[in-house]
Amino acid sequence: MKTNMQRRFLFLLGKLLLVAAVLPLYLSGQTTDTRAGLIVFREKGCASCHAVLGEGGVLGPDLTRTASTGNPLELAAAMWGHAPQMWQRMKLEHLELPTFTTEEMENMFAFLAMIRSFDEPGNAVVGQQVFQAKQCATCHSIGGQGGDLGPNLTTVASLRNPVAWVAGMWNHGPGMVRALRERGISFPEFQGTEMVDLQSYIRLQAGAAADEKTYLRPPSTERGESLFRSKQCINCHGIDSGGGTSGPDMSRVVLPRRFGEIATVMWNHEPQMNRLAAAASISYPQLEAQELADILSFLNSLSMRWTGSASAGAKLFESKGCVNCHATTPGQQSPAPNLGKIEQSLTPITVSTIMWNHGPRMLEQMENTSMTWPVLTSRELADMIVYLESLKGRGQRPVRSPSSGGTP
Amino acid sequence: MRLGRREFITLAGGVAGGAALGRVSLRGISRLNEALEPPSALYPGEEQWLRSICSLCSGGCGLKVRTVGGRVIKVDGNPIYPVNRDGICPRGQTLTQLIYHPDRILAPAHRSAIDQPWETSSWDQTLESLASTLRRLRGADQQNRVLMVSGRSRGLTSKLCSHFLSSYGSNHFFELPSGMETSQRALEFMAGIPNDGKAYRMAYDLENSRYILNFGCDLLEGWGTPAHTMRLFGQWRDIKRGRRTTLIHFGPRLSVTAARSDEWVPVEVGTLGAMALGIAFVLISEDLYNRSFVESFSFGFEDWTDRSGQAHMGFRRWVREEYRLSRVSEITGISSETIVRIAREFAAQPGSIAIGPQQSPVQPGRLSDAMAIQALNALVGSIGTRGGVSLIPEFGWPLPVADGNETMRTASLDGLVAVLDQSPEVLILDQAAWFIDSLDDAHLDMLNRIPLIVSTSPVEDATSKLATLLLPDCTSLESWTDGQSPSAYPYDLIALTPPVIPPRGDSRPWGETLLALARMTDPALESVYPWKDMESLYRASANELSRRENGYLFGTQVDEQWQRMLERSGWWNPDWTSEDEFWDGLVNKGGWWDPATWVSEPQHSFQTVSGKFEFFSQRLEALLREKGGIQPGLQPSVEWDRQILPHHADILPDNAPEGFEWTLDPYEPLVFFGGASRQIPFLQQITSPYSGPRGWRSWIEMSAEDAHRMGIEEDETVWVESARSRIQRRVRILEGGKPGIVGAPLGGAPTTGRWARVESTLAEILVPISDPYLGVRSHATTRVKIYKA
Amino acid sequence: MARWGMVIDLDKCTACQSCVVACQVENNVPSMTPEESLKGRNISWIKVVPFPEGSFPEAKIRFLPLPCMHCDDPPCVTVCPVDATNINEEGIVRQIFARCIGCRYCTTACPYTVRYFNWYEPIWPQPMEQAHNPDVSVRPKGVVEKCTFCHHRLQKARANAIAEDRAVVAPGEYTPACVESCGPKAMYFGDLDDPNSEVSDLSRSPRAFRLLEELGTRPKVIYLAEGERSGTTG
Amino acid sequence: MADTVQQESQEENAGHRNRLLAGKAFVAAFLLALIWPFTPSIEQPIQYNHQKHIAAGLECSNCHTLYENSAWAGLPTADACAACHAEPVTDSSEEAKLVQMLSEGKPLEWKQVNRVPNHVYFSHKTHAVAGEIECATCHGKMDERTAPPPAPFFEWSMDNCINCHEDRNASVDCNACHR
Repeated sequence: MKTNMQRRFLFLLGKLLLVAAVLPLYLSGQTTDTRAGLIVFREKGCASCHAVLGEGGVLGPDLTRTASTGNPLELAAAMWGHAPQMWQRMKLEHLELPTFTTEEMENMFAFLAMIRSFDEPGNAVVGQQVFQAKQCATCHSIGGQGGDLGPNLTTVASLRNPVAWVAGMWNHGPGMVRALRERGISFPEFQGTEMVDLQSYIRLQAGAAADEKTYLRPPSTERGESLFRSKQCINCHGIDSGGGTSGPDMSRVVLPRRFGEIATVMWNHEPQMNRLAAAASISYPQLEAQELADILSFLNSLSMRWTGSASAGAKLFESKGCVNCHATTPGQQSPAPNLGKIEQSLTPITVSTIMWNHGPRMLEQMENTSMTWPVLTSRELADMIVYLESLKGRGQRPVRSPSSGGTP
Repeated sequence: MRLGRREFITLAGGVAGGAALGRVSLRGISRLNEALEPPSALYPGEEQWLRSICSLCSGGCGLKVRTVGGRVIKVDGNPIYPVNRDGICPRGQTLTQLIYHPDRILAPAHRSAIDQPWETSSWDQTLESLASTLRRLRGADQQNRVLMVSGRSRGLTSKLCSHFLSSYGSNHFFELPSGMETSQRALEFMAGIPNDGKAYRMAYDLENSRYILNFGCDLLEGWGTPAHTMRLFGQWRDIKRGRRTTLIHFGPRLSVTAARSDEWVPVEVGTLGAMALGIAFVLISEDLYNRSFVESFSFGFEDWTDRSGQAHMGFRRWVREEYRLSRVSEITGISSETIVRIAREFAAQPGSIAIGPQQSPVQPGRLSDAMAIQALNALVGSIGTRGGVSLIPEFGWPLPVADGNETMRTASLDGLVAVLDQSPEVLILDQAAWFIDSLDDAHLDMLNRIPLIVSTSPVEDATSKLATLLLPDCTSLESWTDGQSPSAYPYDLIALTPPVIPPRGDSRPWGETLLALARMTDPALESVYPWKDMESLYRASANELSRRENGYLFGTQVDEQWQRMLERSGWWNPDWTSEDEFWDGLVNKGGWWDPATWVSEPQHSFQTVSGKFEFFSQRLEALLREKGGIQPGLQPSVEWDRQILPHHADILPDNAPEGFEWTLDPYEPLVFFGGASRQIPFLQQITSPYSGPRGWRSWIEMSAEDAHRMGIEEDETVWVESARSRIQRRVRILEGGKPGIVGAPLGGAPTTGRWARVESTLAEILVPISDPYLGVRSHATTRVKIYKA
Repeated sequence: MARWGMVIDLDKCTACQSCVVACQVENNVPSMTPEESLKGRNISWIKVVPFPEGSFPEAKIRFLPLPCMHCDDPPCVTVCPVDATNINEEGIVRQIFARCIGCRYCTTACPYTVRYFNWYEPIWPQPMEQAHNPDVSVRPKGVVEKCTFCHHRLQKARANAIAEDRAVVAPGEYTPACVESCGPKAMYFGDLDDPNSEVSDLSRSPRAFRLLEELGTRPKVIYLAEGERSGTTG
Repeated sequence: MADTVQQESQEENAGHRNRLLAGKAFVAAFLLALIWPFTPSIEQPIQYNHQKHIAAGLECSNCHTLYENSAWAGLPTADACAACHAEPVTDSSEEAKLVQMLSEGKPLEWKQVNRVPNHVYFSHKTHAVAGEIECATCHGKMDERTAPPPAPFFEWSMDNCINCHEDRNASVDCNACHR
């Protein structure tokens, strides 16, 4: 039996090493509904333990404040890793374990990805420090105090979205750079949530002027993709090696997960970008706030992709002990289900669904045989999925899903 | 055969009996019933479920109304109305009894004097008689002899009332106090509001509060919006929400709120401020207060020196020196241990809030107490935070008129009595039964001297009894009705519903009557209000609202959470793209609201002189100077500081001669809150949950201990005598009540209509108390003696 | 077959008596004249009963909304000589007005005193009877009446279910008027035999108790005692 | 004394006679009531011809609008009639009467023919939709009626209800019908 398996292993390895490792297996192709995801999240009882954006239960972690991006793979890995602990806690609290359909899981993942890209209200105290450190008051006035070279910041206090705020700055970028140079002030770069904090401070200073609220409409990834081209971003920034090369390939850049933070990164590169664009005689792109939001949504969706290596997955299958219970050859008997027989196409979402619905039984059996629950990093989970999927001898799947998470 | 009377009856009985028995086919006893019973009504008609809004108090809960064949059968809470979501208070339930009340006023009427019979007349005639008086006064430049008292404090009709008065030229518009006035004034003095001409209101985020110190608010007896408060109460104790919210009640009377709180702290009458300062003492002495808030965002906590170099006492030293536990314990009658324990619990977690005091025609709600209570919120940093208190802009229904302002609204009884002294000629009482309840006989005499009193009541009540002109309003189910964020509610909200049934008889929505009155009085007024009816006015107002780019139409709780998430991060997904769509959505869903109104980031910018939260309110100081509270040239001193800093002052004037050993604590029971609803039988039957279904007359509540000592039995009639007068009341014995305290409900039997009953009003014996700062006078806590009748 | 029951969380009850009025409006219960009312003769299928406990200052008042308990072993049914009151297979104890002869044995037998006799012809001053609920009988003088768990609502819900080809009434489709009106959501209603229903879940709570259980009546109205105040110091 | 006795006995006799009289009257009335044809005829404001209307293609639900979704069947309002008969479409004298009433704005006060006993809950929806019982089962063949029925077709007695319920395996629980 072992030799048989080994032979099969070697055969597969050889075959797989030739296959490109890029096998993104995100969504099954149907469009996801983030709002439906919220309903799933509430009705399955997730909300009674997990908060999102500070609202909800306190037993589990706030899902918008944990590390990692909204990438489904990372979510699936996190869920996999913590499942036994979660089940135990739920049992303790007399909570019923809900089951999910793939569609429900998919909508919930989309929902979680979306809210994880949302900015949280800033901290005005930090904002004040930023305001002072960056010498904003030299040029801008707020609440009647400060310079008058730049626009009065009271007028932008109504902007509730950091993206709208950055868009305003972006459009005045070249002028601002010039003015700063003339005064010998260094170009202000921002870290992390500083921009959001600053905005929060401005709102407080503006007093009643901040009671007016202007928002952005939920952004569209599709519109963002076409804007990325029409605004000539693509001329410098490639996507999957297509497009210009003077800027970084946006499909390879690791962007922060929140819109405000992505916008901040963009602002920080403004002088450099401006210079390079001028050199390539590309006119400085003026961006409406909504347009910028759409573009950021598109960029954010790029981080929803993932890759895995079947060969690494094959090794993990053995080293994590999966092989002890699960057979992979069709027709073969094993104590746990034969994983070669799974009809469903495997993605982080289907894997999470299967794991959630059958996991408690698996855990029980493992405890009976004194085995430990295998913990997988997201990388390992990716490899494992690609490996298991390859057992079916299926070919490559579309590179990017038509609907990505990360957009509201 | 001679048939005498007796024989005839015998015979007839025999025939009837025999025939009846014959009719009974011996198959089922039901036929007997049928034979004896009147036939059931014709088929009842089509069943519909419609939306409306309750108008029985200013809370304006959303309603779901069942009609069958055009008759209103049942009223319930509207599940998507954010304020009450499904639940409803007992008052709202009785709209059916109000609509079909036998004493409904169904046509305009007038009489020459209050002892003369009513004559019904057409709307045009009746309105013209009022319009001609208004014209005459305007011609003689005596517009201020017209005054209006209104029970609707929110919504477009209320706005129209005060605006109409202003356009006409009168300054006298009085409205029902919301109960929050004093707390709000205290917060305005200490936290400040922008001086931008906009309206601001105080809001509590009680949904997210975790530990509530309730200083005397009758939370479960009509405070705020009854159905909303009840919903909150259920949420505080909902195990599924995780940690239970603790509610501590301070007050001398064993009210329903006291009985249902987690802990009742029966402080002595008038010592709420002292209690708050005692808790502040513990927070400060044990270093439990929120250091980061107090140090960075407050003023007057530590000793300070003003520009003239004068040293002032800081709140810290003030409390540590003046409100030591032993003293507070002595004033309040509460043990030091209790105060310390509560203070520690209060400071232990975020989401703590102190609310109160309540202000009403019978509750003084003094400013000094209110400031002490707001100081507690500052000490735990609960100003403008989740679960805390905040001042938020009030939007409400816009009145789309070109010019003119609203007349200043006043809720002060004092101010009103002052105007009554100036021989007014026209008094319009609009849903103002509450107002009559708070008047004593001397005041009523003043009213009787007014030549023209107009009542808009849809049913015979205390106002129609005084009036010589009736312009009957209809109930909210019979007209277009609006709603607006009720007092203390933390979100912006606008609601609108079309009529559920046509107005009964010839009654008319008051808003439409006002529009007609404007047309008839003066072409100048007509041009200000060009709308032919309320629907077109609502339409114009809604168009203005639709251009405000925020908020959502009413939806489910999922929608609510979804929208809040989007909005907190700066996204907004509009439910409408045009004015027409907004209008359709507004009417179909029942309203619009902004579930993200509540400050999402702590409110640490204060519109005060110092730009910080002021334990020592410089605005109050300026006000006192203006009022001449301090003599010119006199230097500020510590004695002066005493008046500005939150402090305790004895409430009861020394009006208690020998034998006046009880303290009468008046209150408004849920069913009579705001003074209305006395005519509703179902409400009369449930006046107090203490003593089961009874009602139709006023009572006093006496502790079992006192009753036993006096040999007074349940339901016995006693005299209640104060320094002013004496009245009779029945006694309800309250097990566990605080000895020496006598609870007395405002309201009671109807004063008019078929169930009218003569009772002396409580106001007769109450000794008024004025707040030294605000000048607000209320009939309040009074020393009385009680003896058997 | 469902077994309908009610859970009342005394911890959440605010004693507002909304349930009392909701019931009266829904079920065409007449309001008495002030004179009769003052004698305590109101008919009220559900009433809120105060239970004062302890003396000042440790006083507590518990308020107990008291509808018919719809006992599984109802004493009232056993004593009825004409089968005018019975318990159906879904556990609802009903009064058949057409059969009732007014002997009042049942009112005496009921340990919860939730049965009411009509001493008078019901009177609604004109035009209050316009608001009558056509789904509910107007009881004549001389019969006993009581809470029905708003049985007519079940009849309608079931008709809807059958018309839509559903075998059973869905959870939440049938709710008595008192439960529907409850502001603090202190009242729950549903199928006690459905292990997943909210009521059966709550009925297993350690706070759950039934009134006068020792009589063996097996009530289907279950109360939840007041919860513990959370978080003292720290 | 004797006089008094005599008088008493006379009165006693009179009382006896009276009782006898009442008894006879009772028996006579009882017998009469038993054989008396119980047909209280109901007169409608318009002699509506069901046959003609049904032949013309009208459905029951056109006039009895509620029967499919409520407890009640519903009776046509003047507006419903006016939809076709605002102007005369035939030379029928009943139609002329209707047109006259419509033009005067008088409401159509139909009299209810079928009436379930008190304290009984009867739902058209349950019977006609859920139970799929033909209208004709209880109302007779309306498509053959040229005048409004003067009396119920079905006798609304508990026995009749129970019989039918038993036949169709419907609930015979008291609570299923009694309200």
